[in-house]
Amino acid sequence: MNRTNKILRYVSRRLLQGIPIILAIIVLNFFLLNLAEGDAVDVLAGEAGSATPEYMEQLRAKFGLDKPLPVQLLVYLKNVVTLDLGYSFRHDMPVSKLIVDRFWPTLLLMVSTIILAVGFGILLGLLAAVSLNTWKDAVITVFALITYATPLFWVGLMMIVVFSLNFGWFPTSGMENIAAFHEGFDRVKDIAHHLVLPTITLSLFYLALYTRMMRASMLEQYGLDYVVTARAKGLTERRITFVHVLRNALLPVVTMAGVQVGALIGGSVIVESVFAWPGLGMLAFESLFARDLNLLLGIFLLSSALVVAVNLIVDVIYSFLDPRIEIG
Amino acid sequence: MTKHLLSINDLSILLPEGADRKCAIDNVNLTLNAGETLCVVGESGSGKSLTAKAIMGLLPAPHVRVGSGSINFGSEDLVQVSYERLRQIRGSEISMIFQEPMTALNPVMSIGNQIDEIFRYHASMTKLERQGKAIQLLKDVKLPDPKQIMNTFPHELSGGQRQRAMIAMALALSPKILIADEPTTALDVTTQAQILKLIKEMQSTYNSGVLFITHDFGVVADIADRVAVMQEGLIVESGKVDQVLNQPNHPYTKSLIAAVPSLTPRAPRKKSDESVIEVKKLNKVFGGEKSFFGFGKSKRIVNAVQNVSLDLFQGETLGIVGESGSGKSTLARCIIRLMDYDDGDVSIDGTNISKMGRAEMRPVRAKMQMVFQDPFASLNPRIKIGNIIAQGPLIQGKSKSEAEARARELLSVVGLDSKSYDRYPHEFSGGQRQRIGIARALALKPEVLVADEPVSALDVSIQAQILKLLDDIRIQMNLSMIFITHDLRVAAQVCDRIVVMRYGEIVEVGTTSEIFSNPTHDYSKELLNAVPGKGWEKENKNSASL
Amino acid sequence: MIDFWKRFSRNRSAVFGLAILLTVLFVASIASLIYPEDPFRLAGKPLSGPGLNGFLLGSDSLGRDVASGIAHGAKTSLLIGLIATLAAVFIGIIFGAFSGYYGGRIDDLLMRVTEIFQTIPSFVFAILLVAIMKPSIESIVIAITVVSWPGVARLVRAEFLSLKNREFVQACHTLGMSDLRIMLREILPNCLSPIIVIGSLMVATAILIESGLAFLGLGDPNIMSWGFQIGAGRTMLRSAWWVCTFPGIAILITVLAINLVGEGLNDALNPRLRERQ
Amino acid sequence: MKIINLLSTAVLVTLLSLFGVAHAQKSGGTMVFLVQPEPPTMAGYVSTSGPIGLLAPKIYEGLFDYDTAGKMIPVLAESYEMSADGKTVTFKLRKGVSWHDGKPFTSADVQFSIMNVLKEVHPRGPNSFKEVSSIDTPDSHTAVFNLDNPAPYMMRAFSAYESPMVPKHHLEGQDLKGAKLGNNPVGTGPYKFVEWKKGQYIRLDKNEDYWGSDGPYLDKIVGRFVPDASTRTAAMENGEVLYAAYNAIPNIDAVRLKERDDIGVTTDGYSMINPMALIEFNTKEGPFVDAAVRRAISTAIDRQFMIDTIFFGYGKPATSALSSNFSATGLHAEMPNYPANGDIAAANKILDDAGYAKDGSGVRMKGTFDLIPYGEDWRRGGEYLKQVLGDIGIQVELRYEDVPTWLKRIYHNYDFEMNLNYFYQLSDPVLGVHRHYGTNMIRKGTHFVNSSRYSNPELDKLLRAGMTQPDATKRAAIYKDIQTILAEDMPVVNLFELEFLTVYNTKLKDAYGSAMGAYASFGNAWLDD
Repeated sequence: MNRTNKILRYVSRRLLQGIPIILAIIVLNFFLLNLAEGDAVDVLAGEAGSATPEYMEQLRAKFGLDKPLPVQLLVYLKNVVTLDLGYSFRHDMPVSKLIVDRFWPTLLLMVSTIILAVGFGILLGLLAAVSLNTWKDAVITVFALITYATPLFWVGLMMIVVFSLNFGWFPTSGMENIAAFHEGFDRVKDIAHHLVLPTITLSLFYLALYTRMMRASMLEQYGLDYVVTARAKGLTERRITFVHVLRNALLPVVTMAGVQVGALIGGSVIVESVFAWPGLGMLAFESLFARDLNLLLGIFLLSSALVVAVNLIVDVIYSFLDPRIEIG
Repeated sequence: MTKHLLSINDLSILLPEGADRKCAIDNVNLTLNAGETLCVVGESGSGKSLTAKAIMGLLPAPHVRVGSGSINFGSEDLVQVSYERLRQIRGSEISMIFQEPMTALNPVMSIGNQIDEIFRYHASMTKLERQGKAIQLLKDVKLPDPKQIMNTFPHELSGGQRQRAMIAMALALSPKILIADEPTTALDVTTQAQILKLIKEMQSTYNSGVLFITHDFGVVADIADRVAVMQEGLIVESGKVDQVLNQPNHPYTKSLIAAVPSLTPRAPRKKSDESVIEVKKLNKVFGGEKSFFGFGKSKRIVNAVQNVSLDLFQGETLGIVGESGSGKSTLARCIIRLMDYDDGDVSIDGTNISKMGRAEMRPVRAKMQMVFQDPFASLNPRIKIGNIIAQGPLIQGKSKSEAEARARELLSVVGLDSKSYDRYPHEFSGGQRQRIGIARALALKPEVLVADEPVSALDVSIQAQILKLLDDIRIQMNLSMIFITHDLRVAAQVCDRIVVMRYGEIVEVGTTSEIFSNPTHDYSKELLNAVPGKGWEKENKNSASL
Repeated sequence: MIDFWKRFSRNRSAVFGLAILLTVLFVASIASLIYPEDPFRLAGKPLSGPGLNGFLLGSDSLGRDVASGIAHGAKTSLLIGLIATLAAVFIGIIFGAFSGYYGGRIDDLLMRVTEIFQTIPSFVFAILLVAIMKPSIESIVIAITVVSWPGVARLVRAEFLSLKNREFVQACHTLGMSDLRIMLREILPNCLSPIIVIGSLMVATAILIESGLAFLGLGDPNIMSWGFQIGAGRTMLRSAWWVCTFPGIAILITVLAINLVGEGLNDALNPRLRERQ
Repeated sequence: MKIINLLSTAVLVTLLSLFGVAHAQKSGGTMVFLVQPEPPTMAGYVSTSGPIGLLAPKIYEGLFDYDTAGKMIPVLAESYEMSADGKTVTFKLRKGVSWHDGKPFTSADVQFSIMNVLKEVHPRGPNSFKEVSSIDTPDSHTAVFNLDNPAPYMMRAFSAYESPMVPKHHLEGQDLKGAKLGNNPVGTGPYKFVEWKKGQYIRLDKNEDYWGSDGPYLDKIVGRFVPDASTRTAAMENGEVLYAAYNAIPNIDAVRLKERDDIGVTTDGYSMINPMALIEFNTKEGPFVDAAVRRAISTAIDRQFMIDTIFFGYGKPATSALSSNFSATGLHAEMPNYPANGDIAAANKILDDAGYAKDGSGVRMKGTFDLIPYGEDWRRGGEYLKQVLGDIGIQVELRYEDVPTWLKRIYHNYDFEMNLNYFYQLSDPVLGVHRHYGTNMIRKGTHFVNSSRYSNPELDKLLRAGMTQPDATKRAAIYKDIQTILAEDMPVVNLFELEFLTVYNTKLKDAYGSAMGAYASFGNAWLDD
């Protein structure tokens, strides 16, 4: 197929374009982190209680932290080129293993949040636009504004108080019931049960953005000529809304979703913290304060690669939604 | 009284409060019969489009609504019928085509689906039947390879093809009435001729009544059986096409018709041999640059201007005519160095300016000024009129008071009140803005004025005034002018010589009268033949000229 | 201006938002008058509920007045939002303007840089910046700026791209106007409306980011802000709800108000919407 | 030759008496407890990091444990004999103990653990075993420690947390820091390491082959990581976790939860830790080089207020450089300049007398005050202290940086003026207090030592004497002198003795009977439902 070929070529070109960006991010963060006082050895020694300077020097030599910065960077980059993300100073484990362990929970939370936020955002935005200037519109608009303006951790803590403690519907935190160690389908159910509150909390913030965007987008589309044409063709308002306007109105929302995914990866630090969700955000947070350079760079590498990939996927989806966009 | 297909009786449409007048249309009466084409003609704001929309119940509610009157279609009054009934009528018994087919079609739905919808909502047919019918329709409107077209999206078609698809859609269920709202305004002249022909053919096939909204008397002459002329919401005159066009009664009709430029070229003027601008082998290619990191896709290459050479003689008006995409605007922008070109030379007063840097160019700039097409886009909305005009002299080193004096003087030259000095552009009408644009260009006392479609966005009566103004100042200031237009009527009245362009190349150069009376190139002939109202013109050799 | 106010005031919720915002500004400006003491001052019995022991909104665990903190914090929070936004808008305009106006390689280069900052997970990056610069008002402002400017740059670039080919800009070229002047005097004023709208929303976002950073313990320990109050009170949410609830509400209504005003500005300034009404 | 023989029956009696009535222990169940924060590794032999302490002693064991009265409980050693000169200690090791991988535990493991591991890489090991020159292993169940000098304090450092016994066959010849054992611990303890889900939990399962005659009773114990304090409280309330030590539940919530029937709160189990909140001063440069200023600061602080408002009543105002917990051994003495409720007037007078005049806005001097980056409580402390210092004319800016920056600033660059901190004084001043004041403890780059760079030859002499003096009365006299000097020079202002809280679900029984508290093995813990 010509189109498939074109898309493949486009994808590989975009991925190539992403590489210098990701490298730049690594180099930038490498130097930023080295600007900071203290290194991983200081933290380890500090936590350990005490350690002799000689022992700390040994550790630095072992981690390669005694070499000049450019050398450290080159060694790191060389390893990255061979897809070796190095060793976490703090965890004594390969970075790739640590990250992969945290990647799936991150992805799970991210995907469920996006689905919930985008799905409901579209629904509410559509409803608000269709019932423009009625009480429904007002309620949805106010709801969206309030969820946007409420600090995330506040919502999270309140969710726990109300739904875990008062109603007992959901567990307070974590990803699975670790007293039970479920297997198979029970485990899936258990994880889904744990996923509910963090997903709702995180998606409430983004839900507001999508709702407002969808509403505005719908209204804008309603004003366009092709809607008049559709009416002149004698189509029902239902079809005009759901077939003609909806699809066009979705386009900017899809673009926005692509941009938000990037923000989501980092933005979930607070939700991960509140719900003890084992995601990359918290890992990054912890490794920053532990000066676990390799680990933090690894997370930056993975998450920026993820952003590049998601943006690419969004663009490909976009090209299917909007035939005007030609890929390749 | 014979039974009309459609009769509009005493129809008034109310505008929202705060609008400049109470009624968009006031007490309008119109009738339309089967097989007949009724042209409603008028300038912008005359209410002609709203009349058409009112028939379909497509007024932008709730702001604009029918105040009184009736629209009788068969035994029903379209003002009173239920929404559901109106919906049934739309698309099946009365259908409509619009001015801009690009925006009137849903950009993300295939042509096939957009036609298919009509059948799905108005007729019970199987999928296969619907498909067959749709392909047949596309064939009827003479679209090439209809099966293929079914799967294409609007942006993949040319303007003319899109309008054909629109027409196919409108005619899908053999409507009794076809309403065409300026269907050819956005199209090139040759395409326009084809679409008009198609509408005529379709009409005779289906015996529909056609309500045709237009501002162009040429088009009226070509297509109408009867004409209604509208002015500010009122029908000032109506009648058979011959009668209205050739023996108009109402002064407004008369003035409109008088303002239509004649196709007969103006009297040739004394020609100077002194060349002001000399263009040699100019080439301009769009696209093809590589991006910074070399990863970017190489863009499609368009040869916008190819190997163009021409001279502009002192005191003459050189017309550059061509359809959209012919490269005429690009050429003009290259000549005055608004765009860099790939190779070739441009000389002004014998000085080659093609290699000049920014600083060197600055004094030269004053010699060549430009008047732009869009009176709304060509003035910075955030700057006062006086400052807009005074800007040029200031930049060229004049003192503040000199620049202001010059600006005030020019305001009166272009016929504007000196109070305009402290106003902002949005307070002016299109024609007034175009005057301001001209004043700005004249502020630097240029030798050459490049006018890029200066009147194509204006109503015909305003157009005549602006053309007259340009002509006056050309004489008054001894200007040489490059005049870019797609409208051969305008070209005939303004230009001394004409350059015909197509696909970035000059196909023919000659004096206006040569080109009009004896075009040599096939394309020039085609262009001339496509000018609407040509027949009417022939009958009225002596019609008003400027 | 009158015209603008007329359009703006047509949106009732925007006027409501503006009223709230003005109230917040008013409280911020008279904070030192109504609460002349240092808001960190121990003012009475710790953990007094709202209305008790002379505390309008209660006191925190050290006996500091929550109401005084909110009044003084309003100044900080708004200032952080405003300065960070102005800085981000400034950088965004420079990047976007040069990128959109000159195009080509300059555009490529500047946009790649912008992409770098858009690709980094922004909140983690903000945390990183604050952490290595030491938590202080300045570092928080810098961090918020660094993660917010790319959005402005993209917007300004898009505006410049569409405006630079407008005929009035071309007319300036024919007059021999310098590029800088064209950018600053001709194009920039014409894209101020969307910049004002995005800027107003960024103020709200900045306040939220500041509170998020404070939640993670990255606030300035010497300056009273809403984020600080929430960070200090969050563990007491269950026992002394007022300590972080009132600052939370302050953030909520301020962000809400700014958003309403932003939407009102959007309606009033966006010509496309205007034409449709 | 003095022989101390601890019979296992006697131990059992002690244990039973500790819990009052003997319960009928039930077997089974999973005990989830909070570990905060997540440990870097589980190498308790290289790090005394708190969270490692919560987990590693369930897997590794020491030679002895200590009951709450401070008595030694035999664990891997059944008994010990000390020679009269105190220079030879012979340990009889328990027989029939095997590592979790099935290999037997022998004296070679003890020798290796002390000489090659603890003395080398353990943070406090080099101190605790400073005098041990060699260990002989006449047979596989006898270990003879040869000491250069008597070291009475060493006998208090044999717990699983302080000195875990590690498997020689897993570590010999390896880089101790990077060994696989760190993430996959193999010990002799009642629980075996099963799984570590980073960011979520560490799971330990019952060691079916445990040497003890009774216990462990629990099938599994799981250490869970929950970063947010409010969520931790919620999880405790919801019964998702059953045990939370070291203030994992904030005091304010603990006070509230205490009222519930199903939740208990205790301050027991921290006597071996002995934490003390304090302010370190830079005595070499900056505004606080004058001891008078430091005395004034100590005088001004309302210690009881800090305890009441920040720690909700848990804690004891410090009255000298030593914790009052050392009263049991007679080492603690009350000192002046430590008013529990603060005395602003007196403090101002000290400063006036020392010639520090207030300027127009009431400021005598300015400075920067660093805060230990270990949580909100310390920020609150800093905020309070800033106000108090302001009252006596000392205007300070608070500085709150992240852990590595702070460590570097205080212990490497000495780029600070005053620093809020807390130290573990541990089970003996030699282990926990000397490091703060001795001239030999001014060690650039070593954490939690003498960062004030306070150096007093007279004090150094006393510290040395206190280390080796075996006689309790004489020793008490030495420490009284030490405390007197420190109350005068005040290189460090002790604030208050922290009382850490343990919050637990009452379902959980017999969680520990050890002085090590949460750092003990949980070998006898069981769940009552």
